[in-house]
Amino acid sequence: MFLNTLFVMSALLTVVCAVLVLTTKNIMHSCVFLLGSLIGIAGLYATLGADFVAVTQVMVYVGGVVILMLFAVMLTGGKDFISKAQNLMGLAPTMGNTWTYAVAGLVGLVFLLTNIQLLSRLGTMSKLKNDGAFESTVNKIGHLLVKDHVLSFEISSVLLLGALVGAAIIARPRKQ
Amino acid sequence: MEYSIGNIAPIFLCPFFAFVINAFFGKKLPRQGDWLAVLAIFISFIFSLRIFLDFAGSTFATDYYIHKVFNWFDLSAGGQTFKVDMGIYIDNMGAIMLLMVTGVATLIHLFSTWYMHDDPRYGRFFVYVSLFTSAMLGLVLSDNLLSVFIFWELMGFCSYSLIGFYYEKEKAGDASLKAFMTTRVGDVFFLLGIVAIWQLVGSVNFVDIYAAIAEGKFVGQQVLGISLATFAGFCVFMGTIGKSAQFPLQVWLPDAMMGPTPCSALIHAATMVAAGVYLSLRTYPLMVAGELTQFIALIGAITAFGAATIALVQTDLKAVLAFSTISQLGYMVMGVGVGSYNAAFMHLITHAVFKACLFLSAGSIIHSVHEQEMPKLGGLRKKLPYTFIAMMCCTLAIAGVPFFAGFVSKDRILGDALFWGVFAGQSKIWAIVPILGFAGAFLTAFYMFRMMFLTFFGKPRDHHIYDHCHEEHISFNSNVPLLILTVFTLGFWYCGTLTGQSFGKVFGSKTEWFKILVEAPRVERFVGRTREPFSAVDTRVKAELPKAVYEHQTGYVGPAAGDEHGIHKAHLIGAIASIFIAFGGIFLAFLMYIKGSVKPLADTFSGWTTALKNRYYFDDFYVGVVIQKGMIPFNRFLAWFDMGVYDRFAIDGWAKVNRVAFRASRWFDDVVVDAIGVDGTGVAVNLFNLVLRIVQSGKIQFYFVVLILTLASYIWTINL
Amino acid sequence: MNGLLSMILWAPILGMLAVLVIPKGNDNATRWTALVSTAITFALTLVLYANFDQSIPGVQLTETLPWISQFHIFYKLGIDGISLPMTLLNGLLFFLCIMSSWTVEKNLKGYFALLLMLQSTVFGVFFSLDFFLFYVYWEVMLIPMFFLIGVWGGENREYAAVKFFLYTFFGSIVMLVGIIALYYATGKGVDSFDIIAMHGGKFTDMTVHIFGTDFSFERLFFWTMFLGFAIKVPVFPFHTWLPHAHVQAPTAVSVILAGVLLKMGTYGFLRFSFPIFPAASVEYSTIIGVLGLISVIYGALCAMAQDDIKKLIAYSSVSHMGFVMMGMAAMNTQGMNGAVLQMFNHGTSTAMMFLLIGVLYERSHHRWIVRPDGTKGFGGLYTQMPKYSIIFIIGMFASMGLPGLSGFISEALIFLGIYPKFTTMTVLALIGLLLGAAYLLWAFKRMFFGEVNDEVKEYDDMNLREVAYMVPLCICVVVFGIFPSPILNIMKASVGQLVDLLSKY
Amino acid sequence: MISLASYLVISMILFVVGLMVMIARKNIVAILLGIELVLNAAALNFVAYSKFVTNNLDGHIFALFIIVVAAAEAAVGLAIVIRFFQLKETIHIDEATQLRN
Repeated sequence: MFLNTLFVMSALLTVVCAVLVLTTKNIMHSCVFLLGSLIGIAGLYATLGADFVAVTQVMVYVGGVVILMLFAVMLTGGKDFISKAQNLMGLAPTMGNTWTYAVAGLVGLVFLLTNIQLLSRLGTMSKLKNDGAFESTVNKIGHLLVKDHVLSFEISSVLLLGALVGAAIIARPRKQ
Repeated sequence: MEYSIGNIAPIFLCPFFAFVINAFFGKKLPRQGDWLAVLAIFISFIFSLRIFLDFAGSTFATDYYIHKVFNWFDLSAGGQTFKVDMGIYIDNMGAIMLLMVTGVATLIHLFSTWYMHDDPRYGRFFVYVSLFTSAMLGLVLSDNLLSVFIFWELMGFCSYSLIGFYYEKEKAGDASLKAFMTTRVGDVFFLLGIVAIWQLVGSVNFVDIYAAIAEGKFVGQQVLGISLATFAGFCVFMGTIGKSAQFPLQVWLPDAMMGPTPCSALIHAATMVAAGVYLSLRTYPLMVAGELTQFIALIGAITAFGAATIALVQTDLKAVLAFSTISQLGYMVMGVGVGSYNAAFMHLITHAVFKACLFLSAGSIIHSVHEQEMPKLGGLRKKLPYTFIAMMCCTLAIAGVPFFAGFVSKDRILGDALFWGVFAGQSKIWAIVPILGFAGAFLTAFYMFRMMFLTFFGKPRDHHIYDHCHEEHISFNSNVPLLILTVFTLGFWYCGTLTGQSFGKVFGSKTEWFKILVEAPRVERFVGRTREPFSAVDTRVKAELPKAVYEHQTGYVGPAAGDEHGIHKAHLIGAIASIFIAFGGIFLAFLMYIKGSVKPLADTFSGWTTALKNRYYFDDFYVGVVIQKGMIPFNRFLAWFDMGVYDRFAIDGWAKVNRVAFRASRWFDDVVVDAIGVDGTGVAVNLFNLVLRIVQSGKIQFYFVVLILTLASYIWTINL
Repeated sequence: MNGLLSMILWAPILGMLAVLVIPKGNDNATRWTALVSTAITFALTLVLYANFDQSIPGVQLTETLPWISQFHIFYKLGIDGISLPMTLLNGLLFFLCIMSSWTVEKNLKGYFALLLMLQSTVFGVFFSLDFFLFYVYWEVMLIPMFFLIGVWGGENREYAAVKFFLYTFFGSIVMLVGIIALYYATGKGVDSFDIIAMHGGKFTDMTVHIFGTDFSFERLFFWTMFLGFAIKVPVFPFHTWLPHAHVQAPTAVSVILAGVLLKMGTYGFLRFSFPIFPAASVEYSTIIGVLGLISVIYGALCAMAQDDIKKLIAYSSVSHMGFVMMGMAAMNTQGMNGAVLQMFNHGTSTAMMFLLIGVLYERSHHRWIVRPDGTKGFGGLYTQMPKYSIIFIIGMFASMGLPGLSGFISEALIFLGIYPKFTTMTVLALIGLLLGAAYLLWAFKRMFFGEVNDEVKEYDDMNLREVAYMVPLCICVVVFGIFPSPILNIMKASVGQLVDLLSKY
Repeated sequence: MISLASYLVISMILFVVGLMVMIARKNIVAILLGIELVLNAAALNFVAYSKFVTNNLDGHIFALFIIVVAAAEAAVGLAIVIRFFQLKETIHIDEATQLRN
């Protein structure tokens, strides 16, 4: 019962926040709703018994990425952000217009239909083998990371390093 | 009289040679060669007069004709045969027509030497007019529809050139383009009709067509789901609609007044526009076989009435005459439709005479005062007495006042229309035709006298113009042609009696010569006729036989005895009505424009007046909607599609695909096959760049869309 | 007269060599050499006309020499009633084109040499009775054309030249497949490229085995031929190279392109497709007719929208060649004769139009009826250039088919031909006739009527040289409009034979 | 009650919404937000499949890597955004066309 409740709450949070990301008029609000959506996904991970992934999700995304985004938004406020000019949908110029939303809606619809087509073929592929018992995955993941997936692990560490350095170099103001 | 080639061909060839000589050497000849043109047409007139006197003077035989053919070209080869013959065909109607055309043309040529004298392109005017006259005469002499079409188009070309004669004016260009294109719409149908008839009959000779109708070849023939006779008749009649400016192709004639006035008199009043009616008279049996008479009558009635209403509000002298021409042509077409063959042709001739005279009078006025807006004229009676006399007689004629030609012919058309619409026992709905006809006659009388009163009566409204008008003197080339034409506006020339009825005979036994000479061709009499070669000398020996003997020999049966009583009654009613209507119209005009006791109704019916001033919006519709809104944007779209889409994507796109394929195969060659090739990578990068360049718009979101749609289509493809 | 065809064929090549030998700088000598060369060639074609026996339906004056005997390839020339009008046209037009090219400045020697080479190859196409020889000429002809457009053309000449070359080349490659197939099919044992031996529907019952299926030999290779010729004509879906090529090409090349080269496509149908594959031709005549009809109307509609007078005439060529296709599709005496006559008449009238545009272009250096900014490109030309205007009127009315001028007879014959076979299409094609008048007259109105533009005031009327090369065409247009028999008598025996053949299927 | 399909549906909605954000918005940061949503949808799918189908932890590992990559991408992406903003005074996506041609 707890699992079901958690699932429904998380799913609702995820979906509603995601839709709000799409529809809200303010980029700052968008970021905050993204936060909500990501937390919801963390909850979904929890219902799937993926405790480590859920925690990582909260730490990295909520604690890192979204904060980064918020900083970026604040740093790039500029005239687009300040501008009171609004288009037909009442959005700031950078937040899209009827035309882009129409295209997006169309493409989204096409893709949705495609996915539904795929899902409909899922059929009796599997049912939840819910044995009820929950065991922590941290230990197993740790083993897996340093045994089976060690190469990927190393590469991702290099990637992170590269990203760090790269981001620092790119964002550094150049001397004219 | 002998009908050898030497007696007939000069009618056509004299003006033609005048055209050729003037076209090449006109500038070097004295007086720019005008004397040559006048002389040529006068010789034609003499030859035509001989033929006319022979046809009209010998014993009356209505269906005698001269028909000579020669082979134009022959495509027979192998097992195939195909020949195209040309020839000459003269019957009573043709002889009268020849006389009218050459006579009127001679006088107009003479008048032009005065009217056009100061024009910088004096010589060129005569070049065009000579070509036109020869084409018109060629049309009258033609024995088949194909040569009719050839001369018909040549006249169209001359009309085009003469309307655009003052080519410095942008409007002249518009008007000439409009005239040519509008008539061309009808002509294209005409050509289709010719082709359709040719397919069935094997030629488009009048004699063969009549014989085919008599033999019932048209019965049961279908084309595109309708009867062939109807189809062909309709197509040929469309030619008439275009050339004779009938509804709905009437728009070009008023604009055609951009040309010099003598050309308006010759082409757009007397001859070319009448050629349309002439054609429908020639093909009358086809129209009957195709059951088109009601349609023709309706078209004629609508045109006669509609054009008359528009003429009510015109202020330009020539525009009034132009609309009255359309209206009168409508009467002729109506006459064809109601079976009033003889009267329709008589109206063609009488109208040619008085309308040519009216235009020449208008030309005389314009030349004298350099103004053609009626509100600025007035009181010119004293300054231009001879023009006044001529114009007054013609106006009386066109208004349908007894003793004048117009009364005789129009009254007969209206009488026949009345019989046809009311007494002949067909659906009462066709009574609309005589009603429109009589209403139009009333309007005609009214607007013609409005024009007369505004121009010649009252006080001069613009003294500057009035004072600058020269006093008119008798001169052989300015007003003598008018006065000669005026003589022929009297009715007795055509009907033999002063009144058009059976009392007051002038010509003795030859009374009603016109009625006896001209009647609808009786097709059964054309079966089995042999063709005479062109060189044969034909004499009218057969026709010299006394009428009774001739009729006995040839099995002639008089006109079908119809409802004599009904016809007589209709004509009596029609005649009385015509007289009252004519005088009523004149009286109304008198009250409005001389006495001033009745106010013009323009303000009372302002909406109606606006519609009239805009000519019922036909021009706006054709030019503004059909062409500007329809044709041109469509054409632009098509041209853009052709070059911007089809060529760019389908053809050049194909080239691009090929180029990619070439590059790919080169890459394959360099990198895979020739694995050692060190610069294979470079080629690959090039290829990659090339592909990128094609799809790269620089808009990242576009890539998203493409990506997703590609993915979706891929999934759909493999999944379904 | 033996060897006459070879003389006509090689005379321009001799002229070309003479032009090449003249040292650089002697411009007048070059011009006169080229002119004399084409004049001699034209005179020879007239001699050919005098020696031609109009009563023989088949080929005559044939010449045969072995060329590559191992493969039974011959140098075989001959002429009949269908190719003779084209030959006369070719001789005349090149002569006039050299006169019109008097003002060319850029690399004069190369220009005239290429023109003369082009003339020779075009003669070769019309004379060849050996398919291999024909194909060689058909392809070699592209080379001078490519350079003439690509070097002496307008602003966008490379694009136009490459497009012309590739497009036509693509068509002829496909055609080559058909030629090779015919080579192996002819005579059944004796492989040969002899065209006359292939005539007469010898392949009606043959089949070919491709991709595991049996195809009718005729139907399959009719289409490969069709593509090659249809691109050359050009028929509707393959027409887009024409406006580019015409607009970019120099005047003389436009004249040749419209006057002679387009006829090679329709000539190909009459010489190759129809007699070799009569059954398939009859079977697919509806398709040919419909494509012709679409060309007629589509070309006319596109022409009406053009603001560039040369492009307008280019599209009008598409429209008029559509009439030729329709006439051929009729497959009866009237239609076929009309089609061949239209090929000749279109050659003269379009040549007139292009030459006239060239005359104007030399004065104005632009061709806009209406400039892109909406102002009139010309205006009042009638007042400024009366002689020019009169000749323009003759050319224009001939082009739109005014009776009394040459275009009418051929169009009327074509209509008489197609009516029994395709009634509905006749009705629609007449719309094309109407539109034909509309676009020309509308352009004429916008260019010639009205006040004289300031720019136009500086134009001189035509000079003597320009009048001199227009007059022969005017005479052709007028005389053959009134007396078409001289041309029709040449062709009628050959066309009659072809119609007889087709009527058996 | 909770089946594989319910996770897939949520992931699908998330993906489509992210996609629409990417397409509809003209703000580069907003597009990055959309990318995050899409990445998360994918990660969710991995974990769900790992639970219901493969029954091992490979899906979890994958989800972790996705998070890592997303973080790196966000860092670099935002750095670029900031740089772009310094250059152009705007973060409108349609201005970013310098690499074209």
